[in-house]
Amino acid sequence: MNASSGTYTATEMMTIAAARALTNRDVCFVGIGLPSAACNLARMTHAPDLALLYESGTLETRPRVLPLSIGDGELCETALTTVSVPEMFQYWLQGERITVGFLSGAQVDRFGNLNSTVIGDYAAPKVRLPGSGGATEIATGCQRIYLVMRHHPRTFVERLSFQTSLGHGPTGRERRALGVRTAGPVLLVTDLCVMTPYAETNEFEVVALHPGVTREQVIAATGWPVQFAERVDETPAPTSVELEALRDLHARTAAAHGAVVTE
Amino acid sequence: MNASSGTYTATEMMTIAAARALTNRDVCFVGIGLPSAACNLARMTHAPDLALLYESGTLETRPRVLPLSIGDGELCETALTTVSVPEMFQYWLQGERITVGFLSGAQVDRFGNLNSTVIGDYAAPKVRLPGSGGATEIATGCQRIYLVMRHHPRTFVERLSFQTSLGHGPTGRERRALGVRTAGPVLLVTDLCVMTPYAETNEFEVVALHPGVTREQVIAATGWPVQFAERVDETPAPTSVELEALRDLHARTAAAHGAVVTE
Amino acid sequence: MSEFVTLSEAVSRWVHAGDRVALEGFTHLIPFAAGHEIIRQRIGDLTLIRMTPDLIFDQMIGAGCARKLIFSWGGNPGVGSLHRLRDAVERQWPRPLEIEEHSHSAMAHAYAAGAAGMPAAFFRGYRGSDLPKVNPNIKFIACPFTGESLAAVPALRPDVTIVHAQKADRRGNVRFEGIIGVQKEAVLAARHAIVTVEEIVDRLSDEGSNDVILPSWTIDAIVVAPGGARPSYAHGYYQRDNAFYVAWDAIARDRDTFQQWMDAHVHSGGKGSA
Amino acid sequence: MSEFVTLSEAVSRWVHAGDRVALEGFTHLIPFAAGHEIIRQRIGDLTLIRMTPDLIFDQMIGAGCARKLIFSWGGNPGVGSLHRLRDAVERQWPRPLEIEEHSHSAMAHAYAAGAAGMPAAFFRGYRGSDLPKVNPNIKFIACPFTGESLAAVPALRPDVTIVHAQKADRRGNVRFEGIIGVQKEAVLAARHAIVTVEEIVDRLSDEGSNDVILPSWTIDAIVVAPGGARPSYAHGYYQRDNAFYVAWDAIARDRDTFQQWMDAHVHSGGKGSA
Repeated sequence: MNASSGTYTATEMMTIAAARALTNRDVCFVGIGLPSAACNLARMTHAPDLALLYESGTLETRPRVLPLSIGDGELCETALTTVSVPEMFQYWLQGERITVGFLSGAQVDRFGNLNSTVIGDYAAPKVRLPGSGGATEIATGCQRIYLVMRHHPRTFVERLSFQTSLGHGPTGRERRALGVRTAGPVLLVTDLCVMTPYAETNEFEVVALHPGVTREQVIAATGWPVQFAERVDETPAPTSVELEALRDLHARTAAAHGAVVTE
Repeated sequence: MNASSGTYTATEMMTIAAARALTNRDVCFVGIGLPSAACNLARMTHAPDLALLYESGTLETRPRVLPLSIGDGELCETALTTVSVPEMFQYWLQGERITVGFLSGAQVDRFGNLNSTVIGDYAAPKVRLPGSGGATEIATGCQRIYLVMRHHPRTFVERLSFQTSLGHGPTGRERRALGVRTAGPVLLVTDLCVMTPYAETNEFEVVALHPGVTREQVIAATGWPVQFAERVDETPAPTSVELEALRDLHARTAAAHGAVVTE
Repeated sequence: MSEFVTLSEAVSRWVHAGDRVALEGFTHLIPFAAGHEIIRQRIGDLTLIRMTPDLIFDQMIGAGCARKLIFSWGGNPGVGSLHRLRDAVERQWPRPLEIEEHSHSAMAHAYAAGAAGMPAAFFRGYRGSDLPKVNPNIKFIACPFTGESLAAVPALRPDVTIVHAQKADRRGNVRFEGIIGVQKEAVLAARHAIVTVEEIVDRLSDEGSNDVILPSWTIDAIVVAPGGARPSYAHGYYQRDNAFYVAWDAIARDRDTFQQWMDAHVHSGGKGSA
Repeated sequence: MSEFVTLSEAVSRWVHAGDRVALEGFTHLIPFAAGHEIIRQRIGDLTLIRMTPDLIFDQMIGAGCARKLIFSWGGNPGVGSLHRLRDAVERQWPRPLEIEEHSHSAMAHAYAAGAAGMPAAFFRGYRGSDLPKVNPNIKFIACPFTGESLAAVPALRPDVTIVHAQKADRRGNVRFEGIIGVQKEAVLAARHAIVTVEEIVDRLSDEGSNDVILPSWTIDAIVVAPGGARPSYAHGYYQRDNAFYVAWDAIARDRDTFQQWMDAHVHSGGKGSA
């Protein structure tokens, strides 16, 4: 997935597009991996006051390098303070103090529901995935959910093997029926495009293609008959400021961890 | 209530008799006033490792003077650590980490039930008392309850105006019926005598009279037809070590608070 | 994000007649200055919420601010009664006072449930107590696993919580030290929060700490109010004025001496800031 | 009261075949040394409990210690899969592994409920998730005040909890610093608790602090085990060995390389103490 488009990679475009969605006033519950890169990039560029919380209990952390795990020492050392994990889930997440939850998963469907549990049958799985972690309650406890995932037909699926975390539900209408007051997934950024839910159906549709990406590429990489919005924009290409900040962050991270870091 | 019996007062005898019930291995939830004096006296004499917890969140506190309130700075400054009030009630009291809860009240009945809420009708009280505070859950959450109260017919009553805290219940048999696993009140120390519940009925009966106190005094000071155990001992008089420690404690306390301190 | 404002502005913007107002601080850090400002602004019909009403609610109740009181222990610690509270309950002076009475454990759980976004708190409580007979907000549920009967009370969700803390930093984050009580929960449970502080500092704590800190985005207003917890105390700043707690007994016992004291010490004081 | 003992004695006295054993530490302070000692003593049929199984449970599961796993996220953080866990679930090697799967929020609430002496935890969770369909220990109750459906899970009550901390004092009190995770709750929820520590100190903290400390009387055994959290880390002592986490992927992917590694690094090591 290093298909370079000019002077930046598709992954860089994805991370930068995701970072742009965050504002200086957001309080963000950060997942490890792609979300972590996007959130810290936002903090290091246009949103210096963005408050980042990791489920390890670090409140308003400002890591200088990306953590390998959700509980790296760097997160605690640069935090406003560190609370216990029960407090994090009780007062901060369930207390609905978080404006944005950033999630990813092994599978997503057209309504933004996520699977991070198993591929195949639960009792006799083909692939046993890590499981929910914080995702199940992040998906319902944060005011809004942003999704970041690489586009692939095995990932963007017609039907999830297992619904770990609620998006808009199997028919797109389950949140209200379940009494969930939060908005759920309102943004899905991939390495090909930006998607948002169509208001009437809550089905994710393409609203912007990254520079150089064609509709056909998106259709081929999506496991359901993907819809395009009436107007499809082109994602603005990364600025040199964004690219430099992201590359510096990755370089510092690689130096600090002394090893390859998967993203 | 300063009826001196030889070289010590009835209140001193009561405090010292109560202190003796505590062991070096106890973890004690301390109420303010009489319990606080008894607990700290025990810690300063025969039970130096006695762990004292106050509901303000101070764990294993070692005050040099008696606190006026349950949240005095002295309690925090001399504690192993100080936790939040919700944590104190959740993990420490409800978690059944406490071996002894020391309680007092405005009224007690023969089964060790306590009233600290109202005298008279709840909706139109003759006297509005402070209320439960921690007592209601201390009474059921600690492994054992020790009571310390001054003996008086208006205090030791046939029938409580209001049952704030469960002793052995209105018939002496309610704890088990309510699913309460802890022992409840097993000791009642007054300025006249020591009482424990009779095994078959859970009614408090006199097991020891303080030196110089007669059965008639106890009968006159008790609002129900008080029972005496088959064998009634004499409470050992305060030792000079006990008396000196208690008086030093009170002198330090008076000096520190710069004012009279009710006990 | 918190704003730095005067006490007078904080109270007039965020405390309104009829509100549910919590003033917390467990013996320690009781927000007296803020309570006095509410009295001076004559904000009435309040539902006052506090585990231990203490002198501050005795004063506010005596001044007629309160329509209802939610509490769990209403005494003058180590001294005796709160006479203004008793006068309101026993003789409806200066106005009738509705009370909703709990145990400490229930109040602590109810604040924690409010902070945690729960509709109610569930705990092992009220067994064998008469309190559930007089408080319809105490219910019982059966544990779905063991069948055990467990107490339930509604989460506390104040319209505004007011607390006092030692320090704020320049970004509006606040640190609590010493006996921290239920302040964090009371702030996080509320729709709005006012924090009075002893001082503003550059740095709240050491790197990598587990200190008790509330971020700026959980607070509406920060007011610099040195001594704002007197006659209670602020760990690291000043001691509890125990003599005043003892003296209050005589002041509050009588309606006239109470009103004279209030005129001299509250109504005449604090214009614009503490 | 806690006793100071060797790791070998602590494990042989307090960990028994068939026990429910929690080893907590959220990325930070993972009690690897103690887990290795359990493997060396070949204690089997355990129900292993841990929010994030991590490498330590991958090793214990691969070594055949576990009959059942209670968990909420079973991956190698930042790297990928736990191959021994997957081999046990997908191919029953070295023995079948029953799993009870939760979300982090549920596990955190369940430990807190255990610490609080509750039979169950009640929280706003599992809405719209398939997990309740595959885990009969997830139920729902109606809030007695609002009617809202709330999730319930049984409290976690391990027979023994093992955690690693930075410091104990000579009286056997223990302090945790940095990312404190769910360790306090896991210890307080358990019937017995073993704490391995980096060192013994004279004084745990400053006077009047709110530091995270467990008193001696909540702990059974304290074991001095410097480096006992490696390859995870101990805030203030040593860093996480990220390179080993990455290297583990290749070691654990294959049964033979796994067994060779275990023989060389676990079975040959640690006699009597860490």
